[in-house]
Amino acid sequence: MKLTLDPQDLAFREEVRAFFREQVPAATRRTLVEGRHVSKDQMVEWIRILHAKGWAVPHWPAEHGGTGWDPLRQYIFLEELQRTPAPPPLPFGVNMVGPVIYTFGNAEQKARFLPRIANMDDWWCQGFSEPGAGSDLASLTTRAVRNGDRYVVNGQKTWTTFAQYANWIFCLVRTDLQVPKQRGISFLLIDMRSPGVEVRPIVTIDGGREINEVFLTDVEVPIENLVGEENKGWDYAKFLLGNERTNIARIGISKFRIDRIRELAAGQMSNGKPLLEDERFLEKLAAIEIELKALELTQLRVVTEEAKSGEKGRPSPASSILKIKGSEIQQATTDLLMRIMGVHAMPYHAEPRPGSNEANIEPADAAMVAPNYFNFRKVSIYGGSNEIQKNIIAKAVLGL
Amino acid sequence: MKLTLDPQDLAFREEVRAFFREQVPAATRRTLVEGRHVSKDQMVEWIRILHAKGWAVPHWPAEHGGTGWDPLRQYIFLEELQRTPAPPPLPFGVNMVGPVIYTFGNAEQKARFLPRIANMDDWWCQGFSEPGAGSDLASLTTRAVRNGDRYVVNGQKTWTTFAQYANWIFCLVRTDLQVPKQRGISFLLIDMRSPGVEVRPIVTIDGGREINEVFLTDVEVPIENLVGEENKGWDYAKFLLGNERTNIARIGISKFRIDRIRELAAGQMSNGKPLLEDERFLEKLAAIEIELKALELTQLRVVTEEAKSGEKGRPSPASSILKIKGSEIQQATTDLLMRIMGVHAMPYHAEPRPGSNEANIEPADAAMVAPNYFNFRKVSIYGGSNEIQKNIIAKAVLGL
Amino acid sequence: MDFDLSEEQAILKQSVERMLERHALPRGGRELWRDISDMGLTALPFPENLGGLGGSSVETMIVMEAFGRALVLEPYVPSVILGGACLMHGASLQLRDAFIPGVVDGSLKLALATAEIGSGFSQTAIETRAIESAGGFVVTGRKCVVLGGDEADWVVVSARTGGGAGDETGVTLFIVNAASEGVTRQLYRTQDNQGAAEISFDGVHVTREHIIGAIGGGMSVLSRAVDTGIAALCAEAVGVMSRMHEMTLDYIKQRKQFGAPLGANQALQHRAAEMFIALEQARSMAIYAAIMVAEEDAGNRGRGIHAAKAEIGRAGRLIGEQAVQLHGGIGMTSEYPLGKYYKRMTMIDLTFGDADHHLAELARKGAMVGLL
Amino acid sequence: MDFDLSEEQAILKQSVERMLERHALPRGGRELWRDISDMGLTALPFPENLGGLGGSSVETMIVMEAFGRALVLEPYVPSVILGGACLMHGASLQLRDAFIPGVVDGSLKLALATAEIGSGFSQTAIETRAIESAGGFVVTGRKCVVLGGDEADWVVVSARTGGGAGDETGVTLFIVNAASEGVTRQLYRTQDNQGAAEISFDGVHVTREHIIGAIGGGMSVLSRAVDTGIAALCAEAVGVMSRMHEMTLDYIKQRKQFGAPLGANQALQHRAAEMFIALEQARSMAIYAAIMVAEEDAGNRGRGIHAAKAEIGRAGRLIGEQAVQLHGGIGMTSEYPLGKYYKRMTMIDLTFGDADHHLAELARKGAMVGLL
Repeated sequence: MKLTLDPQDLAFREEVRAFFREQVPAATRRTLVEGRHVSKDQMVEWIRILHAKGWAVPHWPAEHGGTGWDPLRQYIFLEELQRTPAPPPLPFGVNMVGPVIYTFGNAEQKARFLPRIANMDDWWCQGFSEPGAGSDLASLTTRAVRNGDRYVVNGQKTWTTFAQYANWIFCLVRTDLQVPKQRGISFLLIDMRSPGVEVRPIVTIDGGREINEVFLTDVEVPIENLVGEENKGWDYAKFLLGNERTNIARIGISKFRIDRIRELAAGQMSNGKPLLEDERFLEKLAAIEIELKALELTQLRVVTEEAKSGEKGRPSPASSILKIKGSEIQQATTDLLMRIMGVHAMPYHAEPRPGSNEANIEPADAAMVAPNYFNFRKVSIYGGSNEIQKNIIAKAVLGL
Repeated sequence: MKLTLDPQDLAFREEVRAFFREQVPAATRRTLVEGRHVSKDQMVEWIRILHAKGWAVPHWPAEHGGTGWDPLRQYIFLEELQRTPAPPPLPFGVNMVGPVIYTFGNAEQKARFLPRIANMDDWWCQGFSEPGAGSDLASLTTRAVRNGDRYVVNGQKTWTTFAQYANWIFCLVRTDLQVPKQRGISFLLIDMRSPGVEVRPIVTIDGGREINEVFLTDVEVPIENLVGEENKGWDYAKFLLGNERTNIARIGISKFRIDRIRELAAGQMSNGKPLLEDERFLEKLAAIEIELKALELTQLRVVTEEAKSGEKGRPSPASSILKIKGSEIQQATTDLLMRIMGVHAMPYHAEPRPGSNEANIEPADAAMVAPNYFNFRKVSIYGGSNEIQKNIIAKAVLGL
Repeated sequence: MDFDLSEEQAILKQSVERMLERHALPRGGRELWRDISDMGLTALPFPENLGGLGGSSVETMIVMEAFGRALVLEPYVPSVILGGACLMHGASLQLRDAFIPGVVDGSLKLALATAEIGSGFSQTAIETRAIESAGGFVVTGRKCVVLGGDEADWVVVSARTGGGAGDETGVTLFIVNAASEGVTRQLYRTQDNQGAAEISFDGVHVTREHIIGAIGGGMSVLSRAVDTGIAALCAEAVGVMSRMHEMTLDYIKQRKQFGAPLGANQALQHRAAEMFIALEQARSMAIYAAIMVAEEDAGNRGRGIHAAKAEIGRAGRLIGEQAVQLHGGIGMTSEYPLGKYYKRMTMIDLTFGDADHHLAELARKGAMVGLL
Repeated sequence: MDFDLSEEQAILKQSVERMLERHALPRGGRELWRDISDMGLTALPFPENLGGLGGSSVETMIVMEAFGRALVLEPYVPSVILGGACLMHGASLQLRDAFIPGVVDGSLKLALATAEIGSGFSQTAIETRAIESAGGFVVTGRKCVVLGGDEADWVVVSARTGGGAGDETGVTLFIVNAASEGVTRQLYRTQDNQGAAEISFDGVHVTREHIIGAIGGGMSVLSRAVDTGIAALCAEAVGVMSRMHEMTLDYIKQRKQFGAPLGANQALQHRAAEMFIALEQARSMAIYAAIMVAEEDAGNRGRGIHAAKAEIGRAGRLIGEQAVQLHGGIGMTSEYPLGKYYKRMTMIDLTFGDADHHLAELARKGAMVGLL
């Protein structure tokens, strides 16, 4: 056992920390600190800074631009990035479709798509979920019918994050109706500018516009956009969903938010003194910090085991712990952040209209605390709800 | 709506309160305050005091010694009794087998058993549970075979509370193996002094000797000890188990224990001042008190509805709430009581050996706090575990 | 003792529910306010000799639960409950005669302005000051999140006339015309779409006749008004929670996944049962609030209200969060009505102090010893 | 970074486990102590130049987890961990030479006597006094719940030589022969069957040579010893919890009700998953305790230990209570081994302060800002 980081890893952490401190554009960092959404331009600008450094796709194979870092360094990198805070690379390109393409795609697809993902020339979104298929993803009904050198796709995808910014979508589509549901699914890459693709926003309860419905009506997709083999899409999807879980605990984001909680609590008064000196408040904070510290060590145990076993991208089923506890902590921090601000969390701060000179509602720091609290209810729902995760632990880990 | 007690009910409460204050033997009250078990003699003495007042079986029909109180007064009576604290009448006689006998028994059985229950001439215990049948009570296997004017009974009962004191046991026994399990069960009254009845204590984790195994080996039971009809025992058992739930919330006991918590917290020091003045302690106490106040009103809503509908003894399925919350509060209070005493809860205070002049371990008030905490884990298990109660709510109330 | 509605109460409940059904979600706007007034609900808590209906805290509870179920956004609590309580329990006869008829017929709207930046949930840690001046006082300060403050004609505002921040004495209540010189309002909607405002008082002149309660003794009126408002919010919250619970049951019964309704999962069944238990406990505590708000002893009343608000906040959070969780993605969308109820519940928790605040206050005051 | 056992550590773990298997539950008694000593475990945390094995906090963690899984009742923590830490971190060279060899070979047992009636979980709110006298001090006071105090040959006792109740300074540690004149012991077993004693010191004379640490500066030694003891208890608790979790899984897989294993109930599956999560989080915090206990900065070390003990207590309570609940009646019986683990876990929580105490202390010290 070596329970602390090696000097080389400590030095690596200093290096990435310094890089983030110096290179994250101030306005972008400020946007994240205040709990607002970064714009498309901010995101692209930042990813290109990362890419220039060679750090846009650290976990990819070296020949496609990866860094060769072991899982521990990948984890340190992401944690520091989140904690800065800096915008995390969009998972749809770098963690989802990218690895599917370099693992199952053909040479042309690799050459065509991978460099554009790394430099964010393309913005990818994910076309998996459908209105009728929630956790039971394989019951999807979007159809793709082969017609010469194209597929004709009809159906509807939903919960599609940032589809409004995307120019590409990777979709699971049904190509065979005659076989059990998992066996008739294919993995298609679809240009969002194709005729018949329509994006409609879904406004969430926090007033945010992150997610969308995507309607596909007689969309023609060239067969060269099929990844791997027809009807093998479910295998690629499972591979992809396995990757999705690697950074699910979001330790760095929670660390950042705890910093933010301290910052705001220092400025809020309670019974004549700053909230940050109130022992009851500190107890609530400490209870979260303890869980987070435990989760950080749990995460490091998973990561170092992964590094040893060499089974990159195939986290143990125990990583469901990371999802459950990680989401609980994220929800606890957004909740506490809202409660710090008390009644000041109540006003809805509408986006200022262009050209408006309306004053902010004070304190401005309170603007996003309630929307963030509402928005973060999603983290225990998406990517396999916490109930699904407990099913996984019960069956795969505990043998029940 | 009339949200407070009528003057007549308030007067009634004062009357029973005064009676308990004056009539509960001081040593018996002290035994309960300290969380110890009352002895058989103390129990019988107290029930005879109650019986002399005409209050031993208040909920029974008037012809068998009942008081004619409505459910609200019965509730007030029991709550005050528990809060005093005084020993609650043993349920096995007055709430279980008594009502079964006056509802389904024949005239001889009524005349023979009911007066002796009211005066505690008999000590009854319950022979329902078996080692192989937990929550699934109807899968019991104790057999009773008719042989002339007697049944010959073989089998084993378990979790039998106070069997060591009892001279009678009421049992569910299987009299027909050929029918579905609920339809071959009969309800037998068995004299514990019969040859073939053997009682073995089960020591619980708190070191207590409340429960027992009862072995029945070729026990001969006269057929006049069959209640109602042969093979109809399951109906009587369901009736009985419905009655068992009426006072399941134990509001009065929890109120008493909160009084006791305050009493002991006043004497324990924390950071140089009495724990009772420590706001963090008071917050924990207040959180329990709030739940208890809510539960008291929930209980009163159930009780007054029962009083109106006239459906005595058939509480609504929502009474599962009373069981779940009542047990949670009982467990929270025994836990808090233990934590007040801190390290002093750790010594195991063995019962003093007869003639021993060994000194008590100080503080003596701490003697039973850990055993009581351990012992009270049972309240979320017995009488239908809290998991079973949630199943009942989901199905019977929520229609899931 | 009887927890069933009387015949009159049952009729009240039915009429309110029927009236509300005629309005679509979100339930707000001029016409709804007219219907609320026409039905006499604005007259409900006032005594008959002042044109009111003489309703007790029980009638308020019945109406507020219906408002909660229907998600009414109109400023009934700010104007009728909070403004009304200030007038009833502290105002001079002249002020009552001047204001109550307008509140009763709905033509006049009031609001209560107490919170400030830096006051937390305290009513006494305020910096707004009123300085004596010819024939009255001059009020200067800034009030935050004045619910109903956007439409209010008159605003009851708390200001220090003596003592220091946190002192119980030295707080005075003034009723100020929102159109007075020196009053500026920044209007907005809250997260749950109620109308509200930040209100600045910049040397606003108020006559002595517009003081509610004693000079320096405003806290007794204010705490009673706030207690009354909290009791009403508790009942509203029960309406909100009961709808969230119903919607969740409907959803998990009907929505299928892996070939079976979601509600076939025992884990979700138990969650629904836990929500049901929380709902019934909250309902009991809303009843308790209706009992305790009528207590004359301010200490006992306050502790009872703390207990109720703490339980309501706790239950509301559990039910709201689990309702969203059990709905999954659809519960996160603004189009589906659940989210509106969830946001309303969250805002009720934050109004006049959240569950943690009230639990801490109750502890500070010795917890519940000796309470009914 | 590497959380796997090294080869030597794996061998240590295996040997300890094998040795313990040779003893039946409950695992206590003279023979077990001899085996523990013969294996060198009593030598483990001491440096090699004093006859020890030079084990770090990691080796202690490995041994203690095995002790927890096997439910060892022998006074290893009181004598080797607590007594040893007092000697190592505060005693003069003479005292070390005099005592460590006996502790190392198991022939000498120590105990640490700090708690008193009225001290709560505080180490400084003590009333035992030591007054200077010819050539030493005279100690008078009464110590409660001295774990291992029944068999201890020598007792390290904290007493005030200056300052008032609650002061950090003015506490002095003395090592006292349990057979001294004026020492009386009331022996008993704890709820979880450990040996313990109440120990009274009635004018007990102790020489200056038997002071551990500086006069009036005992708290720095004591807090380090207690932190070391807590880290060991955290590891033991993980062993206890892991056995309770395993027993529960075995039981619900095998026990049938209504024609199916209990474990087929999704509600119980989720409960078991929640217990598993708590166990893994607790395991992580036992590792954290092993990291932090080696910190030289007393403030950071203390906060790290507070965090670990709080998490362990919380997880242990959840796992213990739910293990009993999922077992049903059988879990309540003293014959079935689960209850013994549950009681051990509960007592670990109460030893040196329960989860609530450590959370409050951590908060008082500013929570976890700046900790590794």
